[in-house]
Amino acid sequence: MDCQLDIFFLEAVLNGLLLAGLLALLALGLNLIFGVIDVVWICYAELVMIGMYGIYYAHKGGVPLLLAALFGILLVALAGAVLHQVVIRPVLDSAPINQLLVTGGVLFFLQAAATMAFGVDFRNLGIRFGSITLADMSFSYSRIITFGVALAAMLVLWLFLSRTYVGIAIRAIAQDRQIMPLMGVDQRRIYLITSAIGGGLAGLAAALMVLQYDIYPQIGLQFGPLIFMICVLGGLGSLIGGFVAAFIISEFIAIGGSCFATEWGYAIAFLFFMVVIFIRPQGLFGGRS
Amino acid sequence: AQDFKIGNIYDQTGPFAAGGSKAASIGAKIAIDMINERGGVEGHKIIAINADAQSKVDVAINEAERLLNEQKVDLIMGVYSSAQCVPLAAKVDAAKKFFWVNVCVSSAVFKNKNLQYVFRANIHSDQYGEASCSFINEWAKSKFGKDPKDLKIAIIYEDGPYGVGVAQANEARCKEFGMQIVHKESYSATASDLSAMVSKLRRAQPDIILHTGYNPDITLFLRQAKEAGLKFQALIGHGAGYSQIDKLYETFKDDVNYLLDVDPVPAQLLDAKKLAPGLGDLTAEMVKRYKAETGANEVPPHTSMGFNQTWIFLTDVLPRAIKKYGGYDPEALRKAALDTDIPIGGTIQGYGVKFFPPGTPMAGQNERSIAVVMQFVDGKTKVVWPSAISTAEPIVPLPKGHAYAK
Amino acid sequence: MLELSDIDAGYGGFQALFGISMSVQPGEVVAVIGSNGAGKTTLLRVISGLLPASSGAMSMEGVSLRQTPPHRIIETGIAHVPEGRRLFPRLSVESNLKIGAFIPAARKKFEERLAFVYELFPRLKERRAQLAGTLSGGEQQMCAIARALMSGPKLVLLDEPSMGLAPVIVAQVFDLVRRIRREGYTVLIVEQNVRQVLKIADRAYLLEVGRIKASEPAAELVASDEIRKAYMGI
Amino acid sequence: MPLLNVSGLSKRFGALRAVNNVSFAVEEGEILGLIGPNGSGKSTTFNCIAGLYTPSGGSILFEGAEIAGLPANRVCHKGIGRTFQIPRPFRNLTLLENVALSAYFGQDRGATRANCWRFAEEALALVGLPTDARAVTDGLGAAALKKLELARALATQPRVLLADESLNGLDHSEMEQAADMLNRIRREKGITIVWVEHIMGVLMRVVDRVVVLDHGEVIFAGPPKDAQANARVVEVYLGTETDA
Amino acid sequence: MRVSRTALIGLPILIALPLIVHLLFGGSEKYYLHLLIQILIWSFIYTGWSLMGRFGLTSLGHGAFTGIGAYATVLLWNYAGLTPWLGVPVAMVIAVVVALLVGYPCFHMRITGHYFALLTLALTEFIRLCIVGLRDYTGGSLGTQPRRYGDGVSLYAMQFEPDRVLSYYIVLTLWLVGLYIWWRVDRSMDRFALDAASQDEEAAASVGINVTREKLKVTAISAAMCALGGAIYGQYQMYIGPDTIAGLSVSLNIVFACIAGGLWVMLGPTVGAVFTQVLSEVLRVSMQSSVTLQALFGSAVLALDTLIYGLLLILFIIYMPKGILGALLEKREKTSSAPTPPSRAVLR
Ligand SMILES: Nc1ncnc2c1ncn2[C@@H]1O[C@H](COP(=O)(O)OP(=O)(O)OP(=O)(O)O)[C@@H](O)[C@H]1O
Ligand SMILES: Nc1ncnc2c1ncn2[C@@H]1O[C@H](COP(=O)(O)OP(=O)(O)OP(=O)(O)O)[C@@H](O)[C@H]1O
Ligand SMILES: [Mg+2]
Ligand SMILES: [Mg+2]
Repeated sequence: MDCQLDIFFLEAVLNGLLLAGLLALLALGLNLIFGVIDVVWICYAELVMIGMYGIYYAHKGGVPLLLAALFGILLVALAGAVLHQVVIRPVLDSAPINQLLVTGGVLFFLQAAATMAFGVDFRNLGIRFGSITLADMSFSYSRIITFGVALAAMLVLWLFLSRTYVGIAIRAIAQDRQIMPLMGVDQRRIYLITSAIGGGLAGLAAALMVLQYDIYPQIGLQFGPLIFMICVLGGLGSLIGGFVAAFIISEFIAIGGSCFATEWGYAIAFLFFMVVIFIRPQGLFGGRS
Repeated sequence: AQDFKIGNIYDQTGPFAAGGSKAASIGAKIAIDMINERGGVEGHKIIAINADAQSKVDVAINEAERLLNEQKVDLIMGVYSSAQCVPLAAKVDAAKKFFWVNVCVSSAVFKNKNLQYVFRANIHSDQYGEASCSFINEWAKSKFGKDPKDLKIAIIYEDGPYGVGVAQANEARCKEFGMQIVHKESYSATASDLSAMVSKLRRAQPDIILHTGYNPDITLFLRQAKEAGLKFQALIGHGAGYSQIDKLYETFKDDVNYLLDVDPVPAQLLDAKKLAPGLGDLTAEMVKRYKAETGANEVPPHTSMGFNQTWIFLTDVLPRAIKKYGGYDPEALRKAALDTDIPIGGTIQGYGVKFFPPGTPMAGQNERSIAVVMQFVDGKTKVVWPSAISTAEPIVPLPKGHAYAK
Repeated sequence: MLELSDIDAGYGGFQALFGISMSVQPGEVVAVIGSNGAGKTTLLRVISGLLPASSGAMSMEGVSLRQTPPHRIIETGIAHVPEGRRLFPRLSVESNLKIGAFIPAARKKFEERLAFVYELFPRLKERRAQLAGTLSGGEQQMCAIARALMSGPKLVLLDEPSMGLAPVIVAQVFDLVRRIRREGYTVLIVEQNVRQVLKIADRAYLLEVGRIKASEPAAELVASDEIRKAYMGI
Repeated sequence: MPLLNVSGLSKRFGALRAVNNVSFAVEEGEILGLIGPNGSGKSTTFNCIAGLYTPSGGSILFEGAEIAGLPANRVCHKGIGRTFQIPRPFRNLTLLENVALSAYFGQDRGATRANCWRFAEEALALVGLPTDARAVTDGLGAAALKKLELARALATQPRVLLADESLNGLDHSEMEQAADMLNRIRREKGITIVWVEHIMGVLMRVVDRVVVLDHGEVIFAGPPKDAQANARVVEVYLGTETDA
Repeated sequence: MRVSRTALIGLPILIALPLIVHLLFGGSEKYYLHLLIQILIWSFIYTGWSLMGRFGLTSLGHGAFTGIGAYATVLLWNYAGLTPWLGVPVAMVIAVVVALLVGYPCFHMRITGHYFALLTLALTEFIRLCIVGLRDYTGGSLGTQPRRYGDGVSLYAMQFEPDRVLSYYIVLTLWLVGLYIWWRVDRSMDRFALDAASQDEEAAASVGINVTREKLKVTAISAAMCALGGAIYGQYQMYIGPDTIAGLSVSLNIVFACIAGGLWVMLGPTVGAVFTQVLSEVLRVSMQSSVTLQALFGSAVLALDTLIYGLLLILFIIYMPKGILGALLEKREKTSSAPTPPSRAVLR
């Protein structure tokens, strides 16, 4: 163990913070879906992958990056809605585990479909932003942008959920779905909207990730397990919980990674996760069991 | 005459496919096509039965079972991933069937296993350590301006069998030269962030970084290293992701200029004049066909590996088995392989072929295989080590103005 | 105003309502009484569309309700305060009221109605930012009624508004019902607290095991010995 | 010594004091009525005794031994059976299995496998449910579910039965029958009963004593007649004549 | 034990199967026996999982138990020279201990549903990380092999792989043992207790069921079976790797196969194993060799089998939640004499 508390350590810690922004954004959509519809989309990271490919091809096809990003967001929002309509709705009343597994089937499907459609090659937009230097520490713009956008997205989502009629209906439906018709709310429509928003958030994450990561059919493996860990740690369905957990986990990775090896950073984050879950099985901010 | 059936196992899907497995399978296919166009081997037409291992070990095992016992192939060939190679080699050997290894490099496949029916003309992972450390050692004084003992080396690697094997070899060999290993760290190839490692490298300030990885992690590392302002004098990659220079260039453009890579050489980079006659044309034909088939403009080393190994088998081992040992059952093939004696410069990848005999620690491994150090300079790959076959002098340390230059 | 004829309804294989026919006139307060499990809640659920009737006809001001999807029944002017209040516990009072005004017609008048219910229940105005789950029982009932009023209904269905409340609060709740009646709303109320509800109701239906046993002016029921014995525990 | 002695029992949910310093004793062989307005803490008291909730304070002595805080299955083994106010049948099992299971697990190494099926049939017959092995739980009406609750509790061979609103959902004649049944259970099997019920007409006739809860506190304990005459009880629960 | 008609017909067929395979596929029986052996080993493992899964304890952690079984056995043999005859029981004990360590807090805190699934998923990942991290002993992600003991079959080292027919009978026995355990559990009172607990834990506790203990019991049996299955898998394949016998993909395959076959019937997991193994084998082989498809899609067609696999899973869960066998039995029940439902008049 060589934990030197020098500037490089600080840099690692701050980089962990920046990574947390992205992870929090990824967890956000998943938690929204779970909180409202009570379904875990195991294939969430694969939706992100679809978005990344969408943005990649749109941009390569000549669409300006920002427009391509918008296209990606809409694409995944649509994918989210379709996923709900086609796959989730038929199993809404069956055992929760079947809902989890059916999205597992979607995971296989999407990975294979991407392999068939886009091939196995790694793709990259080749866009590079610079970085800023602060007292011998460097932070890349793309990560800072990601962090900022993630924060902004969370703020917008929060405003949406707390200010608009539909947003309040979304929060309400998570607390008591049976009486929603009494409020004049069509549950199916809210579910569709929520799925689309969840998808849209995945699309947004995709738009930020194309700036930093290669695109390939199995990219879900790179993020999927981490996101689930974060969501469970924060308390499935808790937006705040997911946010906080993203920070905790990425700091564990960053600090564990700088004191031991990157390989063990993950293992330590993981061990922490197990311990917390045994003490507080419903997660840090989870209300229900 | 009867057809000779080859069971070709490569990963056509999954993460390894793009890491070179597909390229190798195309190389092998080209070799078989060319032999068949010449009328096969001793009148036997070569039939390739291709199997996709899907980047999974259990699938590879099932495919080997199917090819050997149901398709009745005469031997198993190919295999990209070392994780597949190790169990397959043991299994095929135990079943007394013949396995000609084309791509995977792990030393563990042979080390102390005393395999009888498994042969590999390709290099093994210990040689990566040999190549990169010897290269550094050779140029330490003249280029880096330091005694090898004063050079600071960092070793980073993905924690799979490939990375671990190469890193171990790196560490052992560089230490033998007395170099300082200032940092050694592994990470998962699917890690979503490597910035902590980059920070530690910045703290350790190595002169040279030895890196082994697959694709997503290499791009992630290079990107995060640049963004964090990591500086070094040279970066030596070791095959796999680093051999897909096309892809890296697409992403990083000039930042990957002057990067070094250790691997069996892509045949087209060698100076044909230094090789046995006719090999130059062979290489040219391979390159032509590969480009035609894929539309790529760089031909990765894996293509040469797939092609060359297949070619060696079909033009050296198989004819001898048929002529001298009366057929191509595993026993005949084994004897024929043990007789193989191709001098250095006798194959398109420059190395010769002679297998360690049974009873030796590496029985079945080619003792004349070599890894080379290549450098990517302005869109061209040059061989810079060993000097005997090098085509250019290395440009180290990184010239001023380069993104990673100190 | 509200007309039900020959309504059957149930849960899965189990029939809870048998041939219910009833009506509510504008401006009335109508009570439905009956023992536990008689089907009172079921009746209200059928009217507000939470539970589809299996047969029979149902209309509100001439508009048939059987064809209307559940979430649009509220647009015909029926608001349902469900059994157990069913507020959204982790939403603030004001958000609860806001979702009461979810339908497009109500959104336009949100500010106006909010002012109105705050005037009706000043207590809610004080607590507007508090989470609904932390309100006291009486306040929760106020909030539930206010939420129903936010949609601008003509008919309010109340299911056991005094349930689980201390007697002092029960008195308050019945006072609330009187007040909304004074504001011109028509009320259909289900209550266990027979004694109290018959004091404020004009008419009452007596429901027994899914069938209407009697429909009489409230005063007559109060006088009936049988009713007092069966439902007032005397 | 009373069979069951609750003293100073409290249960808090966050800030809510659902049960607050409640004490009462149950004598062997009696039927005790536990009444009070909705939300006064009756079911919570049951849950504390039966081991589903850990009390926040106080003690519960059964046959002189402390049982507060024991897990539900241990309490059951000691000889306390309970029914749920809202029936909670095991819907994936048949009626007979529901009850046989209770007979088998209800006692600490009591029933043998063969015996438990016999006990189950007896209990089902006692409450008036079919003993047919194929009868399923799905589609049972409210009344049948109440009976099943009772059968399940009886199959565990309890010494004390905690019956939570067992008449709820029954019609008038059924109520009379059920009340008789409770009486019979007490008489023939010697089971002591604590009974929560809102249907006063029936309850008051059957019980020996009542304990009245309000806001989690005991406001009255004594014979039914006296309860009906007690001003406080009438005010918070029974209602006054002048109200009508 | 009443011997059913299925068993009367099925068992002789299974016993004669190597002969049948020999007659049908003379010369290639090794490959077909290999498939059959794999199917039987996995059937045993799946059956072990379904012991828990059928009670709503959807564990994604059984990849850990198979891994522990395989690795402990092999490592004890390779490093301590302990014969698998002792190593396997030790491995099973280790798996059971791990299962109880994780199970106790889970069950005590009433963790079920999504949380239980994701928590056990964490266990799988943890064990896999440990295997990879301890690469000096386990060979890391390269996997490792049991040291061969002599050439060919060895009783002492439990190495029977070279003789396929022998291997077949060994795993057939194993599979029958698995079915017997399933049958015993199915007939026990504990099964009712677990069914009850899966429906309502509090109510179950109130009738005297020690829910935690019941769950731990079945978890222990299930983990032990999976460890045994994993160990036998390792002995048969003569190779174990973190991704082939431990890890998430193993866990997921187990769950999917059980769902596909049917959780609630004895042969369901077996049907699931036959279905998934044959499906993936057939799909892969046919995609690989289909010239038309290759011409249409190029080598991309190779992903088609995973695509179809995923699609079938989705369809199964939506349209056949009781699995293939469950659905078939249900259908047969419907067409044959339906059991008399209780008369509603009585029950009202
Ligand atoms: N969701 C349901 N599923 C099945 N049966 C139900 C359901 N809800 C109610 N029932 C049954 O329908 C019948 C009527 O119930 P309902 O809730 O309408 O009675 P109620 O008169 O409102 O009683 P309470 O005074 O207890 O509120 C009861 O027998 C009840 O058990
Ligand atoms: N698990 C719980 N969490 C929080 N509050 C609870 C819980 N259980 C009961 N309460 C609260 O405790 C109080 C007493 O509830 P309890 O169920 O004991 O009432 P009761 O006397 O049985 O009423 P009823 O006659 O309606 O059955 C109520 O305010 C209830 O909301
Ligand atoms: Mg009701
Ligand atoms: Mg109660």
